[in-house]
Amino acid sequence: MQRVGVFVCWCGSNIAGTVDVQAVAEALKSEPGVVFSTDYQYMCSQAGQDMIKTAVKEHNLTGIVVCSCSPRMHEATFRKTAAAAGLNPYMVEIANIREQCSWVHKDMATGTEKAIILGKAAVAKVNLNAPLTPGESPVTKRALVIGGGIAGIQTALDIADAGFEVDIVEKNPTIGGKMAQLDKTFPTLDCAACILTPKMVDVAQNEKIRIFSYSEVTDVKGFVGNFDVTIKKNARYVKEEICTGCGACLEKCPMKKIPNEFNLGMDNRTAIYIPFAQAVPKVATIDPTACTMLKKGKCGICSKVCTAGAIDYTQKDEYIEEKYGAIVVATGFNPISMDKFDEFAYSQSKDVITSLEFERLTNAAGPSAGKLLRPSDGKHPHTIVFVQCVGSRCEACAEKGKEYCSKICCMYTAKHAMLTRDKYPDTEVYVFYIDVRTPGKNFDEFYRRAVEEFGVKYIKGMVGKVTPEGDKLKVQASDLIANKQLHIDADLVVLAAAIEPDKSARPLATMLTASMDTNDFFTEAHPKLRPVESPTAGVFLSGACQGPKDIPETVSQAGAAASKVIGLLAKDKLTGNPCVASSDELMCNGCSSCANVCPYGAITYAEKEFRMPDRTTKVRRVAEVNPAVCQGCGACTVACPSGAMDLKGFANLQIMAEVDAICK
Amino acid sequence: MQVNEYKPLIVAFCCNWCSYAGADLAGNNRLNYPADVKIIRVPCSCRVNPMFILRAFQRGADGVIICGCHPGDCHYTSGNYYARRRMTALFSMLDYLGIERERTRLEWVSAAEGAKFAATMNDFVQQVTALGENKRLEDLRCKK
Amino acid sequence: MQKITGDILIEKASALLSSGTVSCVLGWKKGEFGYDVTPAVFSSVEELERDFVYNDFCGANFSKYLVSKTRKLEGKILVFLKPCDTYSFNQLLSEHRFDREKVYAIGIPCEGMVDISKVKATVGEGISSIDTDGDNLLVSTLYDEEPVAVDFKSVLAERCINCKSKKHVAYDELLGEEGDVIENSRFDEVARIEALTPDERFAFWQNELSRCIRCNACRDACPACTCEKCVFDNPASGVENKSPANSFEEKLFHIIRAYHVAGRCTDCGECSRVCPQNIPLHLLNRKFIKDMNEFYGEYQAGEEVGMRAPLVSYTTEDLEPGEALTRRDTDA
Amino acid sequence: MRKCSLDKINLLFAEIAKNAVLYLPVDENDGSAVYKKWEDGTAYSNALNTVRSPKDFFFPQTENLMGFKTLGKTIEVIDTRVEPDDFVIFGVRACDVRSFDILDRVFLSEPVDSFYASRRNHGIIISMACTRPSETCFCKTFGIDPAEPQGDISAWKTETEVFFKSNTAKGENLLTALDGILEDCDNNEVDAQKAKINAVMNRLPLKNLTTDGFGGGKTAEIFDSPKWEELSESCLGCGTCTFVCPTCQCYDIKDFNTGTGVIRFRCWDSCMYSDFTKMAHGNNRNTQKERFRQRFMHKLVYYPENNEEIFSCVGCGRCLSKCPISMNIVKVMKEIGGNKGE
Repeated sequence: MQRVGVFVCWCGSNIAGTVDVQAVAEALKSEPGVVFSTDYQYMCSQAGQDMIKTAVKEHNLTGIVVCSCSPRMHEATFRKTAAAAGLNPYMVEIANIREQCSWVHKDMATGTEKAIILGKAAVAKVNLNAPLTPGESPVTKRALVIGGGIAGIQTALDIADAGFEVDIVEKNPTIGGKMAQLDKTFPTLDCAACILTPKMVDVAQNEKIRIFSYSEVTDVKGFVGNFDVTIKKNARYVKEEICTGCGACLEKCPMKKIPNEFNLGMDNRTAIYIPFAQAVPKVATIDPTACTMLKKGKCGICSKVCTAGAIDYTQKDEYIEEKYGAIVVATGFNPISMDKFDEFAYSQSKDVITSLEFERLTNAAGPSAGKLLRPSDGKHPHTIVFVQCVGSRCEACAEKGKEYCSKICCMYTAKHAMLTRDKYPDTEVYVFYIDVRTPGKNFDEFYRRAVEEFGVKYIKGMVGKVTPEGDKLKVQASDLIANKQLHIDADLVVLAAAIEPDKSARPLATMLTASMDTNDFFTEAHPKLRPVESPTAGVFLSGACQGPKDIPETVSQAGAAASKVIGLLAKDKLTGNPCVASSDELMCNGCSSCANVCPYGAITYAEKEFRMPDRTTKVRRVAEVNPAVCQGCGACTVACPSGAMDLKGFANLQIMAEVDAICK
Repeated sequence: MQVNEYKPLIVAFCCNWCSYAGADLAGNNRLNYPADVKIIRVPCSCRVNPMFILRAFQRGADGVIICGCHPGDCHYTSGNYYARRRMTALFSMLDYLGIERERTRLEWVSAAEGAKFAATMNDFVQQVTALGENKRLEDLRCKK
Repeated sequence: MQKITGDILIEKASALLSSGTVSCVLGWKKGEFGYDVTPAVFSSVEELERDFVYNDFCGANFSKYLVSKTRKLEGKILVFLKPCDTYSFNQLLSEHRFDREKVYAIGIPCEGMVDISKVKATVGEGISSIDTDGDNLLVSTLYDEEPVAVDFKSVLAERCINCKSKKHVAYDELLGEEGDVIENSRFDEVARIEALTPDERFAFWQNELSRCIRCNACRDACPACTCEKCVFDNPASGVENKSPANSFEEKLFHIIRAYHVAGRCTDCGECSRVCPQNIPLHLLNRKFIKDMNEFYGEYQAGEEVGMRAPLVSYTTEDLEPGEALTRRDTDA
Repeated sequence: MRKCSLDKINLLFAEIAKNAVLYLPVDENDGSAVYKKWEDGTAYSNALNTVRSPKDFFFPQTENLMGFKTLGKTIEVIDTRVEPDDFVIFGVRACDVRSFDILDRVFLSEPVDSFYASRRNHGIIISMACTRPSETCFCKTFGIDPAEPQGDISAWKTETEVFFKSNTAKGENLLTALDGILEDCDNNEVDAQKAKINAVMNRLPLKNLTTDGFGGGKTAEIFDSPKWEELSESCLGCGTCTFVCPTCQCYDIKDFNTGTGVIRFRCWDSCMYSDFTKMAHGNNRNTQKERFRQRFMHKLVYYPENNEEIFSCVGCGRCLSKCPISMNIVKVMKEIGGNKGE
């Protein structure tokens, strides 16, 4: 039996508003083991923590129960407090009387009664707690960044800058990501290429950074500090180290009608291609679905024209195994498909385009060399309609669009509208919106300029239908403020498509055992306090894979993720989670049930000698858990028929004591 | 005046990563559900031993619900898949023994589904309340 | 009636003992009344010739004994395994419970074993001897002038009526002819109970389990229950109990026991054979087997060494518990 | 001697059940018989004996001794004792009746087990002479006459009638109370019945089994016999023999935490169990051989040594028919005692 101290937190009025905290403290006083019980306004404050420390000394406490907010919030805080008071940090249990009590129950009597029961359960558990000491494991001082967009680039540069090796795995032939496709960036209107390409070059030239382009992660094993990752380098049929990126092969390639992904299919590329001039690595790649040599064994022109001799039609996919201490996910986003939005006639008319396509149309390196021309006839559009929130904030139609706000569309639409009016003052520009959301530094000023200085016509309301008619696009819309229907004959309609996480994120999350939300965005360990960490130790989040983000936000998160990685890699040893499984070898049958269900391969078997009570010796096979590999899920504890396997911190007896306390 | 209304006792085992966080989110969003639900935090739904469930019934629980991450989302990759098989087997056995199947439930609640958590608990409490007291798996010695 | 005689087995065992291939023999020893045979360790030809027997009452499954005997006894052990015993044998090997190298397994055919309580229900108490005559048992009693003829098939043990296999899935040597896996209706009774109303099911099991005296015979005879220490015997487990103090504890023990062997139980039927209270315990184990077959695909524990039991594997498409129950309802 | 026609037996039961709870053997579906509470319509079994012995009525498998109620850190002791109702057990066989003498010597000697004593005081035993002994019967080995069962009232059954004779004041009082149904009679039919039984007894396969080689003082002689190893070789260590035995009287005292208190109860224990009499240092009988030996040494050597050479086996044969591996006291007596019982 422990000497337990109970500390009931008011959390201001958050708890005290619906729970009689004094009554809780008083009721728990008479629980077995409890020698001290009190309440205080904010247990997590310095004063509250000091109160715990003093009580530990004065009452010789061996266990602490804090009745407060969720353990997900402050368990770590109070464990530190316990440690500072000279107790083992794992002698602390939290009764969650805020999130799971005071905030969900309205009645004081009900709340108080439940808080007491939750407190009793915590006391019952802490009475069975044992001091735990975390195990140690070494750290591989190298980081892996998955995704080579601006998020991945920034993270990699920052980690490398601190002196650690970084590998970037990018599924496309070049790094750069979505930002490389942009023209100008809001709200400063500097050219995306001008600020991105120097960073790409930095990456290429950094000795600490390796780029695995045209590659993907196929397997992840291990755990924080010790990941074993398999990277598949797709065959690009060009020897990367030899190719100089001269482009001679591109000129001679006879297959010239391949839709160019980089320009979103608005122009063509060759079968052997370099996505864009500033690509990094600047190496050609043969598209095996388009190349006649690879498909039919006929052609081979690129090989003939390549003076460097870089072409290799026999190249095979290569699998590389590497060890990493930390993994950063920077898999980014894509605009959603417009297939389901027939009302905007996207598939019927070439002149209905997405904002990203608009971005390419206005880009000097784009299909129209920066001139804003209609894709259908190459004519100048005189009336342009921008439609916001296409598939965003789409509450009613979850299968069509997304419930969330894509966050970046308001600003880039303002940018597009402003730039159009700036370059082509004779153009009428309409923007249809639900709300204009401009929370960001200089964002609202930017939007106001578009309206006030550049005369963009912002109309609150949604476009109902776009109908191609002759060379016009008939736009039917409603103006909610004027409360009337509008009919606009537009030359070009630009859809601000919602953005969604890249499709590669879901399988990656499974490999990483990192959790995702229902929209396939990676979940952070804590939305406020640990926004760049995944709940899976050693996995960090950078950029739009975690949620819609603009460039400034992405870059700051990228830096934050990098600093977390640096903090991890700077350690020589990691102290693990001590709440791991362990087997009582006297009870263990060696039957392998536990190892069969262990997701981490943490359990091995050994033949051990046992001295029996009758003084004979018997050799038996028993399970052994590697505490550095075990993540403490507890699957093995239930698979074990003899109950030999138990989980520290969540032991059978502890959980049953909680059950008993709750049910009594 | 309110007559002594029957209040069931519900034990909810919630995995730390998704469902417990989902319950926290329900709290954050002030989504009400009956105080009859008492949550026990476990690292993963695969930590829930059938013995814990029987124990809860023995000690007077009227319903037991196990909540874990959605299939595919387990923090430990596969824990909830094992939990699903185990609970399927156990619940089916309890049903075979004539114990009301409505007293047990397995639900997937993600960390983002505070609303689902509250709704699930409201629904489960209602379902168990309709059944009344657990008589078939009770241990009279534990009666108050 | 057994097709193979004890004499053939004695001859075989004697030869292996004499040649030094094995150092002892796990076999059946004759008792007082013809039907009360006891598993025994024979270490000489003389003992074999004097006491070894193989008849219609040799139901005991020797596989489990191998766990303790291979640890305790020196040299190789000869064990005679009936077809159903071989499944337990494999299952124990899958669980690394004994050293295969220390065992010489001889598969022997089995025509089904007799449940003596069925014989007694027919002829009454006072059996003085039992002989065979074709398809009949000839039972002499203290009270009948002439031996009473009892149809062999009518007194077969339940598990043998529903025999799942005459095929040996493991052996070093096979005596007699190899049989086949049998189409059987062993799940019919489970299905019948499933089709009852919950109240009827509850009443059925309440009646059955209320007879339990917690002698642990089911557990101690079970070849899947080979735990070094059972959770119910371990005060540190938190669930230890020694007697069924009330109906909850009766259920707890039997649910958990069946759950612990779920996916590992080969359906050998020893639990029901040894229950002094004639509780149909196999219907609990079979329920799990039936469920897992239906939910996760056919699986026969012990069919091969090293198989992954349904509860220690999964697919991402598995049924939810509610779906599983509903599906069973609609199937029924 | 009094008698009652079998036609009227239910009237008799009804009369008894007016003032006491009446238990009697009833047939189960599987052919076995168990003691059940008599209610109108309950049929008396013709089976030789029940699977569980009637010791359960005096020494139940679990029995609450006392309770504690905890409130916070305070403990209150609660008397959980429930005074049993008067009860009558009908149809107890001679062997089982003897078992009460054996249990009495344990539970009623100082210090008296008041729980047991109370049940003994409240219970009346109506025995029943055997009509069809089984091959597993060997009560004669222990000097028990199945034709002359003891108890508060002895009874004999023929094809048409049941005969009663009281042996104790309790028994006589009950028979007197049943005067309206019973009629007086002579001993002739009972004597004829006894003769029939004795004739069968001489044909039983175990008729010649003796206790030679056992009894007080034999410890040194047989304790180290190599036969124990052989006999116990296949013992599963289950408690079947113990729990069906009418004379096994070992129990364990355990506490059950109810969440709001503790119930202290006793429950049957078996010397065959590996944790039997486990102490702080561990177990004093570490192998199944030692545990197996203990059971038979107790019945055949230790108990007689302390109880005027009375063996604590009554030859009821339950362990012979119920042991999962058919190992039993007869096989032990034959192997160790050196008499073949032929």
